[in-house]
Order: sequence, then C-alpha cells, then structure tokens
Amino acid sequence: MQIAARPATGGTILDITGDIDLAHSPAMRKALLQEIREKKTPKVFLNLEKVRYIDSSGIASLVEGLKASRDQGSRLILYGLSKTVREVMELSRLQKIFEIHDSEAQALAS
Amino acid sequence: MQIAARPATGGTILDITGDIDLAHSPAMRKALLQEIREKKTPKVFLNLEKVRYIDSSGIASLVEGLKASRDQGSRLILYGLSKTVREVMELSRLQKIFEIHDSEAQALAS
Amino acid sequence: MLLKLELQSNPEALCLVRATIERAAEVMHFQDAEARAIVRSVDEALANVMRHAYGGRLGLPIEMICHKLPGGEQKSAAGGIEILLADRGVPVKPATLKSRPLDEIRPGGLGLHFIRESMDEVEFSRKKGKNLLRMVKYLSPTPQAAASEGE
Amino acid sequence: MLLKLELQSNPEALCLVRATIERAAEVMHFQDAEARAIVRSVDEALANVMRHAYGGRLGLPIEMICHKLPGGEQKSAAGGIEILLADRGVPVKPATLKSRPLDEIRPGGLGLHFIRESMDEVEFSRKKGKNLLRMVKYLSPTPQAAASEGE
Ligand SMILES: Nc1ncnc2c1ncn2[C@@H]1O[C@H](COP(=O)(O)OP(=O)(O)O)[C@@H](O)[C@H]1O
Ligand SMILES: Nc1ncnc2c1ncn2[C@@H]1O[C@H](COP(=O)(O)OP(=O)(O)O)[C@@H](O)[C@H]1O
Repeated sequence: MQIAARPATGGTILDITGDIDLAHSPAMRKALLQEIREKKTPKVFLNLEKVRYIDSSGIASLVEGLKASRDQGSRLILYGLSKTVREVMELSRLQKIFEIHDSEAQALAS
Repeated sequence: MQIAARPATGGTILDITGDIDLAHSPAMRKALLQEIREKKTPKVFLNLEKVRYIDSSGIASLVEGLKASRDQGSRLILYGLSKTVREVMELSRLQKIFEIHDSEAQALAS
Repeated sequence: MLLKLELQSNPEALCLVRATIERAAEVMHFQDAEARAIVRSVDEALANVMRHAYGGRLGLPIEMICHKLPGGEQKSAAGGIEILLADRGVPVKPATLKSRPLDEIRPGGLGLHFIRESMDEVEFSRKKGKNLLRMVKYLSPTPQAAASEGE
Repeated sequence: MLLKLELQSNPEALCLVRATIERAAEVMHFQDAEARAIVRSVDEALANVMRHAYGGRLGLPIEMICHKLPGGEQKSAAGGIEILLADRGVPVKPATLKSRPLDEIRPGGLGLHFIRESMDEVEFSRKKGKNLLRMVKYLSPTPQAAASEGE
C-alpha cells in the first residue's frame, strides 16, 4: 500500500494505492489521524480508486478517522470505491455513516 | 482456457481466452490440428488477445500447428500477442518463424 | 486436495494467500462476488489467527489446506471449496467468538461477521493442540459454470 | 520464509502457483518483466517435475518453499527471491538436463532454456531421496524499489 497527499480545495486529498489489510491499515490509520488531528485539515478526501482490497482492519481505521474528524469538527470524505470496497462497506453496515462520493469532482464539490 | 471458433474471410478465427499452460495446451493443440488437418481450413487465425499466459508446452503446440499447416499448404496466423506472450516467443527464438500481426484487421488483410 | 500452504504469522503474508485463493476460486468457476467472499473470509480468518490466537507474535506456523468438494448432494449439488486453517496458538474460547452488534459505530469486531456472512459453513474446533477452522463455500449452479465444464 | 506450498502433481495446480508467485514478486517490488521471469521459471520447473520426474502421474507430492533473500552482498545488493522445489520422483540424470539447439524448429525442449534465461541461479541436486531445484532471482536496484522502501 502507498499513500500520497496532495492539496485540494478546502483540504487535502490522500491517494491510496494497493491493499488496505492487516499489514497496511496501521500506516493508513497513522496518515489519516495525522492529517485530521495534527494538521487539523478541515476536509480530508480519501481517494480509494486504486484500492484493490480492504479488510475489517482497514474499515476499523476508517471508523477511527471518522470519529477523529467528528471530534475536530472537520470532514472525512471518501470517493472512488471499487466494487470490493463498496461490498465491505455494506457488510459493515457503514455505507450510510460515511460521506461517500463516486468521483473526485463530486467529492470536491460537496 | 477457452476456445471459440468463428468464421472469417478465407478461414476461421480461433479466439483463445485464459492460460495456455500444461493443463490446457493439449486442448488448444487438438482444436488447432482439427482445424488444420481435418477441416483443412486454408487460413487459421489465432486470436491471442485474451491469453494471459503461455508456457513452453503452449509454444510447442503452436509449433506443431505451424508444421501441420505447412504440410497442408495452409496458413496459421497469430495476432493480439500480449507482452507476456511476445516475451515467450522471443525466448523461444520463434517470433520470426510465425506469421504474427498486431490486430485482427491486419491479420485478416494479410 | 487443491493445495496446502504453510505460512507464518506475519501480516505481509496475507496478500500472497489472497492471490492464491482468488485464483483457486477462479479455477473452480466461482462467480466474481463469490470469489471475493471466499478471499475475504480466508483473509479475515488468518488475520484473527495472527492477532488473537498468536497475540500478534510473528513467525509462528499457520497451515491452510484447500479441497475441492465434489458435487452431488442437495445444497452442494454443484460442489464447492473447503478451506481448513490450523494454528498452534492459545485455545480459542468459543464464548469470545462473538460479533458485536453492527449498530454501534466503533472500530473492530467485524471480522467474524464478514466470515459468517460470506461462507456457507464456518466451524471452529480444537484437536491435538491445534485450533482448527473449517470454512465451506458452495458453487451456485450457473449457466457459466455449466458452459465451462467441457473446458 | 515467505511461504511453503505443498501441491500435487496435477497441471491444474500450476495456475494457482503462478498466482501466488506473481503476488510474491509484486510484494518484493520486482519489476513487471522480472516478475514474469520468476513466474515463468516456477511454472516450467513444476511442469518438468510433473512430466519428467513423475512421468505424468497425478497426485504425487511437490513442495515449494519461497525465501526472501536479504540484500547486502555484491550482486545481490538489493536482495532477491529464492525458490526451492522438491519432488520424490525418479532421480534427475544431470546429462538429460540439456536444452536443445534453438535453431531447430520443433516442439518441446524449451522449458530449461526459459528457466536458465530467466533466473540468476539455477541448481539441480538430489538429497535424501528428493530431487531439489534451487532458483534465485535478484532484485535490480531501481528508483521504484528505493522509493517504496518506506511503505
Ligand atoms: N482465531 C481466533 N482465535 C482466538 N480468538 C478469536 C479468533 N477469531 C476471533 N476471535 C475472538 O472473536 C472476537 C471477534 O473477532 P472479530 O469479529 O474478527 O473482531 P476483532 O478481531 O476486530 O475483535 C475477537 O475479539 C476475539 O476475541
Ligand atoms: N524435473 C526434471 N526431472 C527429470 N528430468 C528433467 C526435469 N526437467 C528437465 N528434465 C530433462 O531435461 C530435458 C529438457 O527439458 P525441457 O527443456 O524442459 O524440455 P522438454 O521438457 O520439453 O523436453 C527433458 O526432456 C528431460 O529429459
């Protein structure tokens, strides 16, 4: 898994590539919490277009990110979910909890 | 691996999908030799666009097909070779022996 | 037997196992969504072994055996895949094998739920000092599966 | 150890092993062409075991062990992957392990050539009633490999 950050209107986009599994979710969690808690970025966009797989530990990290952003009064916005990622969100009954958009354009406009 | 035949100008196209390895090259060999020797098709086009992998047993079957078509005075024409397939052809020093085209259009026009 | 895989408790290995299982499901003509369900279950089950049975310690042995189940019986008319996992970690306490209610929004506690939703049979047991997990997914008879029989 | 795989002499298993090795090469940051070279070599070597050492008989045991080699020494500065295959078939006669001249156009006799062209080290041996094949491919130090270190 790789994470790259780039600036976006009102916040930062984190581009994630690869598999968010038990081996890599700690790195994503760290990057996410840093962006939210330390940098206090008002809008954190997670680009999941290139995520091939996410497991329950990845979902757990997203939930932590969501809680942190609520605590901060900031926003965590997901987009580009593949079928696999979407399926896991649905299995977790979390698809309604997260702010989810189809494309980067829609996410940025939200 | 799957093989499907469809008619084409002057002969038959065999569309091959999947992996041509030790498990599946016998089926390709059979289909190929049947087309060449029994049906005596004057031009046999092998569409390799959807071939994900080919091993030395697959190459051996292609060589057998080539010999059979030379015996029949017919033609065996390959097209749509992926990087993997092309690489294996080059390792076998056979890329000059076979009639190879990039696309179906070019193969049919040849 | 399709194959037996021995790996060590190390999250880096999960990705290799996923690739193997994904291909096994493809070879057996599982549909894409079913294949993803099988991959997900094996991944979550192995992650649980690493985190719970082995408490996060690295380098400890895990075995995975995959069988192709023949078709024939009612539910399993089209056959299926059976995956057996074995570890030498602390005995799993059946009482702890509980998924949390999904309406709480908190991290964790989703793995078992994923496995139970994704597989047709899920059985934990302990034999000869090993924790065993048996998971089965049946093929749903589809036109595709039937068509590729003659392959 | 990255992992150990036990399979049976059955050409249907080759595709599963290829998927596993492909992912192992990806995880180790081999470049695409190198990854294909490793996959090809393992596939051809296993096919040879099935055809020659086991004479085409099905269901006989083959073991594959993958190691991650640490970097450090000269040629292997960036580390690499070591793959060990073991079978219990008839002893391989070193004299038969010959590739044919490539200028003849005839089917067969390409597998060993593919393996030797694709891997950095290829060693056949026999120990304790087993045929052993050891293959090594070194990582070529690339900007990508260096960049993804911190992952
Ligand atoms: N392989 C295992 N060995 C021991 N305990 C396990 C195992 N798998 C699951 N458990 C227990 O079941 C609980 C629920 O597991 P799970 O739903 O995967 O969520 P999580 O692992 O996030 O807690 C775990 O917290 C653990 O107590
Ligand atoms: N694993 C093996 N066990 C025994 N003999 C082998 C093995 N691998 C290769 N050989 C011998 O080496 C020869 C050349 O092998 P190869 O180049 O793969 O071509 P082919 O298998 O098509 O003959 C084989 O014909 C066989 O005699």
